[in-house]
Amino acid sequence: MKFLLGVLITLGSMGYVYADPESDREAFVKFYAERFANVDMQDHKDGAYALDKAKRAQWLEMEEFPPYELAVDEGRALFSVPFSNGESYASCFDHQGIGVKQQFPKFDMASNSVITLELAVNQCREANNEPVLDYLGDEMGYITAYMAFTSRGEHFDIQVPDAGLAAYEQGKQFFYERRGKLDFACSSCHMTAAGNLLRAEVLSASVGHATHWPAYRFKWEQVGGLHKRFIECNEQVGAVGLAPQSEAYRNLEYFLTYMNNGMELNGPASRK
Amino acid sequence: MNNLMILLLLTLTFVVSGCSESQESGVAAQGNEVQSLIDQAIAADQLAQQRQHAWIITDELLQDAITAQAANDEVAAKAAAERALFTANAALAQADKEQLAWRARVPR
Amino acid sequence: MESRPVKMRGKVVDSVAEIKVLMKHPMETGTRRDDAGAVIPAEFIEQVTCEHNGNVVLTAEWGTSVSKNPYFAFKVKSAKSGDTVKVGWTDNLGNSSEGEIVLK
Amino acid sequence: MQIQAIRQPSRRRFIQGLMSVIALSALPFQLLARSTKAFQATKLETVQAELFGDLPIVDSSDISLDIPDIAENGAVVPVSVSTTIEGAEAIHVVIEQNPNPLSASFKLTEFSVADISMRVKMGKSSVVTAYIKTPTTIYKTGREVKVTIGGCGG
Repeated sequence: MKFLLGVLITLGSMGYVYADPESDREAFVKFYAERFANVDMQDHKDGAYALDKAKRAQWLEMEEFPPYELAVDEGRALFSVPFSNGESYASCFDHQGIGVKQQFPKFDMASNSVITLELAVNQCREANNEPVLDYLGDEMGYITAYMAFTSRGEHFDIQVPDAGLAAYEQGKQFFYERRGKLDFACSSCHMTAAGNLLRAEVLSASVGHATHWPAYRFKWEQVGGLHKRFIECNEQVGAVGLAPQSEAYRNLEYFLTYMNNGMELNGPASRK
Repeated sequence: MNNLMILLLLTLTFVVSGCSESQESGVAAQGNEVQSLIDQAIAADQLAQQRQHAWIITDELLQDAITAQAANDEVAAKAAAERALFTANAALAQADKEQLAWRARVPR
Repeated sequence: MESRPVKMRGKVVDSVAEIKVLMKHPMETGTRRDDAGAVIPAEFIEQVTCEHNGNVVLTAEWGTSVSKNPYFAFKVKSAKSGDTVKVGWTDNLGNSSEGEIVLK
Repeated sequence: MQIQAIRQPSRRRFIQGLMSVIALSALPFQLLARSTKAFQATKLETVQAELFGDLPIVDSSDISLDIPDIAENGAVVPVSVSTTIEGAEAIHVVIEQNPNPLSASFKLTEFSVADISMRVKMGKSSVVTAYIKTPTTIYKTGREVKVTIGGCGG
């Protein structure tokens, strides 16, 4: 038995060539198409609210006048305030930063790393020698909420150039690796157990996990980014959360958003 | 593979030292044994953090060990330090296992 | 004190105005503690006054269990487009704010 | 000696009582109108006594109380109350297991429709009751709302 295991491992690690992202995504989407045959793929952009009628009704009640609207208004105001050098966010992004969230995260050849919207916002500030914003703070939430709001209706079309394959692969590994005392991977809850109940939580499908950030979660009582959610998920399985915008989380967001290619953006969103 | 060995060895020592109270002489001997357990646990936990596989419980147990040690409650400090080392090594074993195990979960 | 907007939306259906309001307010109960463990003092809206074309049509008194950034919806009779609806609040610290819309 | 000691504190209490009456009357009248005691009450019976005196309280099916069975999040529970009962002059929302059960009171006029919506905080699972006040009778309807701890715990 031991010998067989040894052969398998050597064969596996030697012969493994990176599966190309597109075939990964097709298999990923197929999994959810089969698991939720009666749910339209685009509906997964509403997460658990696409899977549970009672929760959806309560969520629609919130959407009557969602609390994230206050964040979008603050963001719209902050977005247009010029930096001390006269420049503004508009000068750092395509189309003056309006309707561009679907371009992120993107792989940056120069720095050989994944650039998320939050990172791009702080890089823009640094380029105009303004102090960077706290990734878990309100202001970053307001700005990205406004930028997400202007991108509603767009669709993800994330690219993975050859140089970006390693980052994509690391994100993929993080998604499928078990971690923490509870020994769960993202896929344990959001694939294997997707649609089931975990206490009062309906486990949502990862095919809609990147579309609606930042999100106003009632638990946080503020708008928070995807990495704040990564930290919380990790901690819930007993793993130590990583820093927001750390390389591991940026690669995870890169993989996850690629898996959401074609999905419609509907951020910012309200969640529980 | 060797981490699994440490794990096995550790559980053994954990059991053995638990039931046969060794007649070590003097509190000092016990004191630095606790300190070495704490140092080992910290080292293993830092390694787990570098591999992004650290567990929250290890930090909590380390805090317990250090506070117990400060209150020179050697027995409690030793128990907490041993458990911290155990969970830190379990996290490392998890990281080793997952190095390959994750591929099997990727849908084809 | 930073601006605390009162966002409002309204539409007239069969001469009844359906008004929706979202107010920016922390609504602290006075029993919560901040990360450093210090008690966050109570700060919550106590009184809300709703006016239609200048006369009071509804008043509300709120306790500490109204959610943060309160949402509130009410309806006013015999309304038509062009009317104004104003909603104002005062809190236990004496702060206040208000919002106003013209019905379409 | 013993009696002397007892009389001493009662005089101090009398003076304190005097002081508080003076302080209270200094408050602007409008603030007094707020039924503070009802909002500070910790027991349902006190809330009812403060708000309704001894008016009869009866169940009614003419009140629509729209609130979820399981709250997504105890911090933001959507609740809507509407009624067709004649003579409705006030709507009160009471969350019985909250530290202070009385959550909100709405004083209606002949220009307002007896139909309000809001979002309330619930400390734990509880019966939520809507009371409709009319000059002679109080009508009520209530529902059990479950509040769960978020996340997967563990």
